[in-house]
Amino acid sequence: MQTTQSTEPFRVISGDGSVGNHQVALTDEQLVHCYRTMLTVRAFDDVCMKLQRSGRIGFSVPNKGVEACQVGAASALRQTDFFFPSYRDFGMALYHGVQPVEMMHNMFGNAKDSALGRQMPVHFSFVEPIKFFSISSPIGTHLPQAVGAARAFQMRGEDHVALVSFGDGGTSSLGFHSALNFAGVWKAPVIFLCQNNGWAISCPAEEQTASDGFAIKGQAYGVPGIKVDGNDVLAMHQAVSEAAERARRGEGPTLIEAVTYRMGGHSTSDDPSKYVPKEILDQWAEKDPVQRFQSFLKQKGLWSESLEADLTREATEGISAAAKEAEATGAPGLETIFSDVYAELPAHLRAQGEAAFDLARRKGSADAGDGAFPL
Amino acid sequence: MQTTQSTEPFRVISGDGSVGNHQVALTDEQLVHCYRTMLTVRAFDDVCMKLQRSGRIGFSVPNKGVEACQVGAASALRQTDFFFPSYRDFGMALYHGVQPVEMMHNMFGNAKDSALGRQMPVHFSFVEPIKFFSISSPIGTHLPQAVGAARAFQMRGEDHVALVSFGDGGTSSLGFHSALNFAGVWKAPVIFLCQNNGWAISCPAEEQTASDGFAIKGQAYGVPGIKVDGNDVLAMHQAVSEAAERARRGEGPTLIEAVTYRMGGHSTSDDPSKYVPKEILDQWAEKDPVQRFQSFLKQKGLWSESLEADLTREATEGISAAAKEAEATGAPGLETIFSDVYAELPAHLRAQGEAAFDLARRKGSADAGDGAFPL
Amino acid sequence: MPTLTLIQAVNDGLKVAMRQDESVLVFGEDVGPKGGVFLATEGLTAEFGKERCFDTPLSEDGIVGTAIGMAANGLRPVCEIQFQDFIFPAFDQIVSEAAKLRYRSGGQYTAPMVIRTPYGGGIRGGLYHSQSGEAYFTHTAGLKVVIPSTPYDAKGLLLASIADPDPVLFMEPKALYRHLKADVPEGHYTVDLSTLRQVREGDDVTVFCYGSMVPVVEKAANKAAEQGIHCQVVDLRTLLPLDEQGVLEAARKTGRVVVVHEAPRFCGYGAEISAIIAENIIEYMEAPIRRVTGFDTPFPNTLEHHYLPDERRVLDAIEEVAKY
Amino acid sequence: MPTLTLIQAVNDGLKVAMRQDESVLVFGEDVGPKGGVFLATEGLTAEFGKERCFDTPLSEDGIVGTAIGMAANGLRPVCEIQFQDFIFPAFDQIVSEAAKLRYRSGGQYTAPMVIRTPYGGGIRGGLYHSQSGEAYFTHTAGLKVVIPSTPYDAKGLLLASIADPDPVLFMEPKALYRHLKADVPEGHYTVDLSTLRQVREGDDVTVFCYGSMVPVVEKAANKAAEQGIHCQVVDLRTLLPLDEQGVLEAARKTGRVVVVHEAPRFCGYGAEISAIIAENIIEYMEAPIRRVTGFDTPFPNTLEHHYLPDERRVLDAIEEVAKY
Ligand SMILES: Cc1ncc(C[n+]2csc(CCOP(=O)(O)OP(=O)(O)O)c2C)c(N)n1
Ligand SMILES: Cc1ncc(C[n+]2csc(CCOP(=O)(O)OP(=O)(O)O)c2C)c(N)n1
Ligand SMILES: [Mg+2]
Ligand SMILES: [Mg+2]
Repeated sequence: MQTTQSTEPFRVISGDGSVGNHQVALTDEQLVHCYRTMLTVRAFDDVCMKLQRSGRIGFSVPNKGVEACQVGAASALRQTDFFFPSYRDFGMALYHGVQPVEMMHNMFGNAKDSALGRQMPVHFSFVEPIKFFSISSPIGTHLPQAVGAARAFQMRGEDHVALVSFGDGGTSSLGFHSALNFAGVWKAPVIFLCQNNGWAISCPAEEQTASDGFAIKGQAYGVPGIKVDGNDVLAMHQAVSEAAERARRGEGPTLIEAVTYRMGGHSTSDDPSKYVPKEILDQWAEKDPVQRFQSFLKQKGLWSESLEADLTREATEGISAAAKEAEATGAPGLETIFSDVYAELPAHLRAQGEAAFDLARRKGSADAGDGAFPL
Repeated sequence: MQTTQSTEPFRVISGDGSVGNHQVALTDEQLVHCYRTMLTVRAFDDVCMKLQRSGRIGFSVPNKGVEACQVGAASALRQTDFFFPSYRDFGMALYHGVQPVEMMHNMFGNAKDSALGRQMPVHFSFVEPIKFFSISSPIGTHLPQAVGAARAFQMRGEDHVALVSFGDGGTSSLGFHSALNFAGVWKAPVIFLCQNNGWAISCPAEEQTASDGFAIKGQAYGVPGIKVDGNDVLAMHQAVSEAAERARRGEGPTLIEAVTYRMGGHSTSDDPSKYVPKEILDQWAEKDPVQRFQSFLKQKGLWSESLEADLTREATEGISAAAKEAEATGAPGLETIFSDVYAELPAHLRAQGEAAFDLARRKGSADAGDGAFPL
Repeated sequence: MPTLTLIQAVNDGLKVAMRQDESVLVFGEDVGPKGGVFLATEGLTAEFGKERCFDTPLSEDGIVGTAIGMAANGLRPVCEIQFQDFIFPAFDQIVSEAAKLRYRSGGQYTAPMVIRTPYGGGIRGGLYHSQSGEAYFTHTAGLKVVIPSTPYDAKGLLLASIADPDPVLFMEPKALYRHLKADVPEGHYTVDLSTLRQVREGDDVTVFCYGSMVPVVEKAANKAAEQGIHCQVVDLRTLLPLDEQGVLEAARKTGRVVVVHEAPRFCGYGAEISAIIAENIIEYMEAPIRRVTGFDTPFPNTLEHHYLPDERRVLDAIEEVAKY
Repeated sequence: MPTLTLIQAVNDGLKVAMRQDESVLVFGEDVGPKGGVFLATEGLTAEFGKERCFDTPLSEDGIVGTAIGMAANGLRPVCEIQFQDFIFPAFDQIVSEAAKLRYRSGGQYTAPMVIRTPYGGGIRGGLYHSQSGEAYFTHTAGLKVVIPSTPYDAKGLLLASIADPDPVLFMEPKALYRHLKADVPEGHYTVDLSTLRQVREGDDVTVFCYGSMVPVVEKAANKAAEQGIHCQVVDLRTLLPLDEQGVLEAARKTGRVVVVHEAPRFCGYGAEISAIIAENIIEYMEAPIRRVTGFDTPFPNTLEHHYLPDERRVLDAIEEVAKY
């Protein structure tokens, strides 16, 4: 079970799309849905990139290259499980039926955003149809939270699991250490999904840690670690399925290292050409997860030109329509600055809110400025 | 090199005191000095325990059972190395020539205490004859500090090392995670000495982590981990020597797990009978490190009744005299509350100090109360 | 009615909450079989089993971080930080996460939980077993900060905190743990958060205080009364959200204010009390607003009785303000 | 004399320090080849090599903790925390360790080091890329806290901080990074810590501010002047240790005070300014001491311009205080 950097990651789909002796656990419908979701992630990315470049939203994070991690993992879990995502995981939400327009409301930070425009773009929060925990910027804090949520399932005797996703950089965080340690001791039903995409902004994975890969870190906590090809939807599906089954059986947590590559910049504020070696980028371009999955679907006889055209159109039109709707939706009202700080509005916040409205009446409203995010 | 809980710890001295084929790297004089230091630690402990029970000092921590870890490790390092100790490590200072009276000044928190009575007892700080870094109560914070100090040696091209000592409980701290990780990446000349004494106050090592022992945790950071019999002075000496040589050669850090047992309570405020199983205590009593080392010295022909009597008297008298002197030394002056906050006294602290003196003149001095430490 | 010490009242409050609500659980370092280093959790593992009261590894980040996840998933965790001085590894989880979860998710996710921790001096604990760090937390919107000073309040405020839908930092004055016994009703009752306690009526000087300083201020007020200076003593007991109107009323009544806390003065909690008064009712003030606090230094050990505000220092300030 | 933006001045200051003193080194997340996410450290790795300017793993605890050890062992580390919002994992190292090392060792060990970090809003960074957390640190004895507001001060205060024998938290107003260019002398010079900067003279109202709020206050003061209200504007620039006498003198001069900061009001830094005045010279005050601050909420995103104190809000407070 234990794997190291030197070990080859677990893989199901070969470069040519064949799966050899591997069993495919997903139905045809599910397989197509995986593909649809990957294309939707790409479409969402493209549209957001354009929106950002034209100054209509402030920020986005590219997912090119890491689509299979999100989608393969999501396909292995149930809607009753609890997702603790990072900012590069919204494919998981899309897979389980969150509507693009709900995400777009967040990208525009408008009045219909579930977070009422309080968070930066890509910091989603959903409770339906899956519990997709409110994404936080500080790296690593959500790991112990996922362990706590898992322990709650355990205490109530429910067989749900928590999945928490984070990056190679995230393994250096404090939350990684306490979460893996507590989960190991508690045998909590949690899956730690480390997406090793090669970079933490400009810090390469080799400078992030001197360990022999990331899966091996589980040993420090008595948590089994496995290394998986993160560009392979079916390998991801199988690894997460097995981890989920272990967890549901009460056998505790698993650490999964998904080996993948961030093909774009860290975010719309980043210029990766300053630090990413072009040769390596080219190598990884050949391992594109969407291409690989397409080859597999072809071999399975599930792919056709018309399917591709339909799914692409569906995705692009869906996302564009979502963007249009979100952009047309107004900004949250001034009062949303003051609500949700506590369950009940305390007197001092009421007073501050009233003063803000009063000032706006007397002296006009504040200026929005341009405020582009530099990172 | 890599060892696990299931692996037997590295040992040199057998139960009967023989060393088989092992080379003994220490001179006879050094061996006797090790023994002297162990007896001095015991004498210090005994005297402090009595002082605490009779209310003359507020607090102490028992070292019974863990003397070999401290002394064996210290014997492997030079006076030019940098020690980052925990509160149960003053044997290292004694070994290198720190005088008991300097320690006693700290136990009484008097005017001659190097920390001017600001810290609790057993929180020593020395710069001569070794750099024995100021002990801090928060667990784990000194680990990254040791790595930083090691990096300074590295940058200046000096071949000194830093040794940082901490407990089984300390491995769960944030400092452990960041320190091991940074040290691994930097190949810093630092030795991580984890004294696994079975307990973190009342939490047994098995509930501290689910990993297969503590040495294995090095794997998460690319840091070699070894497991050593912590009740064996010579095994400790050898393990730390080898780690120091690696570090001096530029080959980076080592994690050493010293397997030992805390024979007393966590501190004078703790009642271990509430949670320590008597059978286990009895088993460990048979592995007493001082006895074991005595048996070895006997086999080597270095021990005699008269040596024992001399060393014991020397230790006991030395410590008692130190206690007497420290007790007779006055408390630090009121002004020491305000000094050393910054290199220079800022105006607001000058004003606060003056007001305190003024009030004492006008209304008398503050009451001392009894203030016994409950932990 | 049983008479209990403050720490017994805390222990009783935990038991009442756990008996009443299955989702309440208690964890932290040494809170299980040992019962906590101050015995606040004594007997809980025995009564409720180690599923509901248990020890954790030595990581405050882990303790608070997992508590947030439990709270977000239907439990009511009451975790303990052994000494407030050791809460800082959990600072990020408290300030960035627990306090901001409701806001950042538009109310979709919340963290109803309590973090209990003993704070303050008086036990010769030196730099790291004595601190009063309330001001590190009261600047954090989304958090509630509660400090009881009597056995009755300790239990009632604790039960209110456990029932509260928002995260509460519950700081217990360790100097008062065994200070005295007082009547504490059996079973369940609550003391509303964000309400002040009038400790003593008086028309000459208003003294604001909380936690361990309350008995010190009471003694000073008694001495002042002997000189004919009658103090109104107010125990703030919920520091955040504070009953600001109540503070203003109490201050306005006498026009002479002293604020007392153990923590260092600079940017301490007392500064906010002064500032609220200076911002809203400065025209009623007939004297400087005096603060009696710990010094702006780390917490010393041997000299802690000089560091801590005592009756002497409080009385001196009361006299000064009264005469002004 | 070259004209530089504030961030260029920081970059220049780092280079000057590193050229002058071999023991100065710079590290943090993405500060190496990328030059930092705001480019404050651009060109350092190229000029000084990756031994002296390098990236670290993603751990603020590790960054500050190792810096303390370096400082205690003869180096002069200048580390970067990418956003002040992400400093909290290092809170324990800063507050418990760096700030207390000199005290607890009787001066045997010290931590002369600088932690640089961008703070504040104005970039649509939402909850976690916008905070002004100065008050979390200014309550900590042993630490120095410095916030420049001009290119000249940024370089001069940074060089003074690097030379300082005590740990300095150097907070850079990211909203002003590229706000304007101004004259900055070449080579080495320092601006003394714990000194105030008189931004503007005036006899009617005194406005205290720092960092990103300085230009906002200047604009408001200009508008006020058009109405005949003349403001004395004071840039505090070293928040700890503060030049308290200087603050009192400036406040006494006009008897009308406004304090402005981005951070939330409750227990914010402004409270201390109010409290110092109310404690020492309340008899000179002719109006309430008004605070204009961020709201007592987390930092929003879409509505950040409503959250941040702007000219409008500052002017309103000035008018109110002037008329009182
Ligand atoms: C505690 C903390 N420190 C720094 C940052 C700034 N930051 C944002 S993303 C990032 C890199 C994360 O890398 P990784 O975990 O590998 O995730 P990836 O972006 O590659 O998916 C950094 C340093 C942060 N958000 N939180
Ligand atoms: C951050 C922090 N949390 C809690 C404590 C309280 N505490 C003091 S010692 C200790 C146990 C330490 O156990 P271990 O690391 O095994 O060292 P040992 O005492 O066994 O030598 C605890 C929990 C502390 N000092 N610091
Ligand atoms: Mg990454
Ligand atoms: Mg231990």
